[in-house]
Amino acid sequence: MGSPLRIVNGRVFDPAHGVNGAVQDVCVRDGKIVDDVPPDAKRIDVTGMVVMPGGVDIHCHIAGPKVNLGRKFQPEDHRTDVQLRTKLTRSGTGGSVPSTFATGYRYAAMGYTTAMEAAVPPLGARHTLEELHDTPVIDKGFFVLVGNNLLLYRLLQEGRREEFRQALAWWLAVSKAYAPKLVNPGADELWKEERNSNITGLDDKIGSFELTPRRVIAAFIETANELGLPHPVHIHCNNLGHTGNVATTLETMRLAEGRRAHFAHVQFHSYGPALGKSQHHPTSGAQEIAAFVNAHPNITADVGAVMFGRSTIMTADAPLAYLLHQIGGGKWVNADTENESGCGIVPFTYQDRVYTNALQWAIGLELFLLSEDPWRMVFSTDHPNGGSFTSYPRLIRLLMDREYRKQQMEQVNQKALDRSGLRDQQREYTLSEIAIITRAGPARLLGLTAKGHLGPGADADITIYEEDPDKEKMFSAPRYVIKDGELIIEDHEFRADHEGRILHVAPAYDRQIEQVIEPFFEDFYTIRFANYAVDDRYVPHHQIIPTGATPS
Amino acid sequence: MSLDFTLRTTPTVPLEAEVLSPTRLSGLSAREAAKLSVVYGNQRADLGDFFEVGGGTADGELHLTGDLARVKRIGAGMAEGRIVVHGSVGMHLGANMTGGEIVVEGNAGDWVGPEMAGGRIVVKGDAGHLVGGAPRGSAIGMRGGEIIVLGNAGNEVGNGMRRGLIAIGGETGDFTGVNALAGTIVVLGRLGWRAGAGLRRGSIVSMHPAELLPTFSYDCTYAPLFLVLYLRHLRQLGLAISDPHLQGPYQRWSGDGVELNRGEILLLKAPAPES
Amino acid sequence: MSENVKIVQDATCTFCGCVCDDMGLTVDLDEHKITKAENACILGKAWFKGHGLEERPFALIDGREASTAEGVEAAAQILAQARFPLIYGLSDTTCEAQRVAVAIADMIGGTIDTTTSVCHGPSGIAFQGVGESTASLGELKNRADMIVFWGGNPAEAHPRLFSRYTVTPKGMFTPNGRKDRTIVLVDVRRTASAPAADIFIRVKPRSDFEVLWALRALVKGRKVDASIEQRTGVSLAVLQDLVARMKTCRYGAFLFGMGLTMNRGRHFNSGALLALATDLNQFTHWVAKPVRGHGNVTGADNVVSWQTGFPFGVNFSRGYPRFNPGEFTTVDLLVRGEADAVLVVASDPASNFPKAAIEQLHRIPVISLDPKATLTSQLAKVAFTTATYGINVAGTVYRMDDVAITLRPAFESPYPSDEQVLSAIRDRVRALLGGNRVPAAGPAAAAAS
Amino acid sequence: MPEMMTLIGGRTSKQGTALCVSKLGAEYREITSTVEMNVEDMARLGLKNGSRVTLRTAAGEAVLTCKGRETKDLPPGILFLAYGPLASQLMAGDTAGSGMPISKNLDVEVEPVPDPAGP
Repeated sequence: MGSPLRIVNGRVFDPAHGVNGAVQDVCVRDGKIVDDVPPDAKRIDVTGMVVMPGGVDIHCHIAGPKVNLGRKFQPEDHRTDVQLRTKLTRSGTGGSVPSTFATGYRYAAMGYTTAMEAAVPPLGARHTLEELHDTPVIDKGFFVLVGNNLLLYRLLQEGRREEFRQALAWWLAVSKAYAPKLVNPGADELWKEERNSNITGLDDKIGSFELTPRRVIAAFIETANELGLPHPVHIHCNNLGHTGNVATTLETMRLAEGRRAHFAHVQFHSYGPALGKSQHHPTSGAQEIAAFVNAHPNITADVGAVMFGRSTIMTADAPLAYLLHQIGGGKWVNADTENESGCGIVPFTYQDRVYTNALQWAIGLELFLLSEDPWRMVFSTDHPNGGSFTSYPRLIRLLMDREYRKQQMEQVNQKALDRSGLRDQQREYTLSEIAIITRAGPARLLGLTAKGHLGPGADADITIYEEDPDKEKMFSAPRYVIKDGELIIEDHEFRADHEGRILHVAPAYDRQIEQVIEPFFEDFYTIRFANYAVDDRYVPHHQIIPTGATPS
Repeated sequence: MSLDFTLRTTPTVPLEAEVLSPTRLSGLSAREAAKLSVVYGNQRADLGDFFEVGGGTADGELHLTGDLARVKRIGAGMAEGRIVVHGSVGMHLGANMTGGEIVVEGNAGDWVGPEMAGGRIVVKGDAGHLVGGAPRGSAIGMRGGEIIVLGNAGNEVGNGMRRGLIAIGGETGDFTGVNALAGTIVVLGRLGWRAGAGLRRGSIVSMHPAELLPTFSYDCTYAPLFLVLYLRHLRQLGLAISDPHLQGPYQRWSGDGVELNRGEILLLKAPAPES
Repeated sequence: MSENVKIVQDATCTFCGCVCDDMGLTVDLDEHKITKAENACILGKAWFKGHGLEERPFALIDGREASTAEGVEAAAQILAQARFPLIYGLSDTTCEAQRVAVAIADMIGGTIDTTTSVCHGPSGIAFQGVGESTASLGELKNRADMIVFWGGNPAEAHPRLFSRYTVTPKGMFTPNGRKDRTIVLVDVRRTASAPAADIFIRVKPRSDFEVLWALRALVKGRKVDASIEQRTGVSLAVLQDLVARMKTCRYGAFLFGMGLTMNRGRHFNSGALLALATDLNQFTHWVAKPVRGHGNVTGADNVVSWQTGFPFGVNFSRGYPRFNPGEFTTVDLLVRGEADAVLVVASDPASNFPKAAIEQLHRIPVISLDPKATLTSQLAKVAFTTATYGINVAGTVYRMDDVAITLRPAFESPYPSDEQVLSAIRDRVRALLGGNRVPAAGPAAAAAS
Repeated sequence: MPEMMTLIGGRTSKQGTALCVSKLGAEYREITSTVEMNVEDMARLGLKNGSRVTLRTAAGEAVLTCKGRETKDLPPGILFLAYGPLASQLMAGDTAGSGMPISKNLDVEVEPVPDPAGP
């Protein structure tokens, strides 16, 4: 926890409290932000530096079965980017899918102190928690995949909504997840059972089930809100990556009907119809998506920006990964999880001269620049799908530095720029807005009341940057990083190792529901019902985030 | 005059000495060179702990003497100059090399010229596995330059090769030219099994009959001109190229059928037995 | 048999990679042994019955009895002083122990390798080259209507792979179980698994690659010469029939064994099969899975991968992980006489490695952790007796399909767990080195493996 | 007069159950020192169940006890031996950059050990 600490003379950016660069002290005690500390408390003078809450990543892929396949799969991507062992810290490897230790240390070294793994099948929860345990410094949790769950489909198909709600609560609780996640709802049945086909619209029939994506998504949004979850539901829409998918995305957003719903990596879902002959040359749909989000306070999103260079497509959207494999050739991983999910992995490089890649890059920037409420259109690259989290500082510079953005725009495929609205955007993000989209906003959307701000009672996760006209440089290497009140990085060097907490929910559920679930296990799972729930040994350091209304 | 390194203490565990490269040593005196770091097992050591360093300021030529079979990464990343090894060397000789020349009088370990992009390596003895081969997980092997082995070589010669020339005076192990995209591999001795598996483009040449994969198909018998030029060049480099090799003709087999089918294996047609 | 009996339901068998978690164990707590193992196969029964408590010294140092603490001190001294130490085995212990083993290798700048390098290591290399379409075993139970077993003998090595996961179980889209499936077995000899198959294809030894390559060509609609039969012993007609069935099934699965990996062609044999499965996805859904041998070898792959980025054969001597099979794998490090100390955890290389590797084990200090005496523990300088995972020790293991399962131990053992011994060694080595050994040299040369 | 045959190394369930008892026990030793051979090959070589044969590879040699198998189970020219200390004697150490030594389909020279009793 560290001794009491007073950080003096810093320019503080704490948007949650309307503090916008005011020079004031920040006091820390017992791992929390406090009003004051005794005069003899340790002082750090950060005159002229920028003080912000630790960064919060609302959507990334850093741990679990799919991520580990992505690691094993790509030795060639690790060997040229290594993390050296120090007396204090473990070694590791980087590339687009870093080892667990490299992941934790690199997030911390960038001033991020919380990250959410965005797609884990319940059957992979135990594995994911083991990896997160080996991911140092940061606090972390995961979203559990429920949008292709066959028992939930059965209950929904038979109109057993109360049992559906109980079962969803059960699944969140026994997997120690943070939030429910939907990925290309309905697609897994077509992928696994109907010769690798895919969902094309909200009203497609889901394989042998009398269900459609429309019905499934609406049910999850409604039920997740009833459960009073801190982050009700995290949605990866159908038709990701497909030309003209903006229509599907808007239709899906409308299904929320005023209820809270978060839409993931909307850049990948903002493609307009093709102009002219080539089906492969979509236009930008950023305007429509941004306009809809701006006008609907119940809708929140992260951008999933694309950054040029090496990435790894790593997704529960198996048909999408196969499509990219067919386009690019090269190696491909598919991994089906019984009754729960699919998964696909493909190494991928975004090239600035390629029309589609340049358009994706432009759409990501457009979405940020068109957003009127930074609290609801937050920062992400869907690491590593749109680009590595280590490219965040460059993305921040693209948002804050119009001149730099112009230079970069000259490098990319101009035809693609013509089909986007990026050239019209003169906006530059302020430090306060950056603090919102990278910390305060994600924390608020996740319902993490003790994160993303520097008010009394907040977790003492603090990042201190040296001002620099080059914002990429500034945000790449903070001078100090404090986690739970402990000075982890000082003068850009690790001073201590730290094990962060697992953040998860534990919604109450009626034990009777197990009478419904257990028989399904006997019939269709290959692991015993009694061995399925994850016990507390897998979360030695954890924090349960309370849920509101619990099912009656 | 050249810098001379004579092995004084034989390493008992692997010694990684990428500093043994004209590029790294240029302008250094013998004394300065002896102070350079090498990795001995899991600890740092000085080049001078293992080598007697003589000669004058480097003129771009190094002479290494002794049994260097446990010394890895000699000439790694070298861009110019010359290394002559009077003895045998360990793994990763000339890794990522872009220019210059390495001559080994003895044998070389596995991974000769991994990810090599230019320059020339000549091994007068035998070479190990994966000569000019891609590292695991990568589809990209040798991208340019020449590797000449007068003796035998092991498996996966030219795995994932993209450009350049590999010539083996003796025999090769299995999967010669596996997954190659381009480039030329000439083998004077016999090819091991499954030569050209996954071959996209490029040429694999052998002076002996070989049993090929079911996905290679016979095209014709002819005397390709490009080969004559290559063989003349190789003869100058000390490879035992005979007149029948130059005359041909060669049977051309195209493959790999599971890939683009645009690669070729050329087998010297044995002269009809006199009756 | 005493009255003092305990029943453990839903316990997990860790004998093989099937990791069946439906065991009903009857434990005699006075005799310290398991008297009944409900649902266990012949191997599982032997596993549970064969691991009662044995009277063995806690540790042996140079053959003389010692305490665990004395063993830890001796082991730590060896590892702290070694210049090219190796940690090997790990496939029959918990992930919790495996995590500590990797930590030690990192701390001392050694090499970590697992039994994967001598079982499905080549399949791991193939996976890195071509990828893999795979699935959890429940998908095979629920969906697979065609299953091809290649180069393996599950009837003898993984008996319940047939009955619990693949051939006979009834699933969601396979309500009639066996009747809903076409089962094919490919091998060089007619094994005990043959009777389970509808179609048995005998290939000539060393021709699996040619058969797989011909199948790939046929799937892609390319022509294959009838001479394939001379080379492989399999006629073109048989191959064409197989391809027709594979293209038209609904959900197909390959399950392959070490007949491919331990055979001439090694990773290219596995790679050909993985590529064939990928090719078939143009037509219908296909997956392929290596059938893993040891109870937690899959956990070892996962732990080493998430901690280092690489699955096995990982060297830390330069201060960061490097992967290179053939350079940093156990058989090679021993045969070339490079490893100068070896810590063997729950494995017995002295009884099944190539002669030249075993000879090196006799030359260098060996530390062994094992519940039982083995040829390796007999030649070890320091030999620890440890408790048996799954029977005495709790923790996590991974099934061959990467599904993690928590163990339910049956009874207490007086011996420490592998995790406890390794943790003590790690702490002592850290004290001796004053923290992690600082890197020997920067990543100047990181680019080359 | 020695003959060349192909040796397949492998595992058996008997071996699996035996090693749960002890890898140093008599049963395990017996299983890992018995080579299975086609009955016609045995007859031709004048071998009976229990006869001793020497197997030789480039790597080394081992003396084992034979056990006959019918042609439908084990074709002529093929031998099967469970992994263990004796199989190790016949395995070469080169892994060809893979980490894996070859233990299946080894070329072996088979030579009967003269029966002291003699015919």
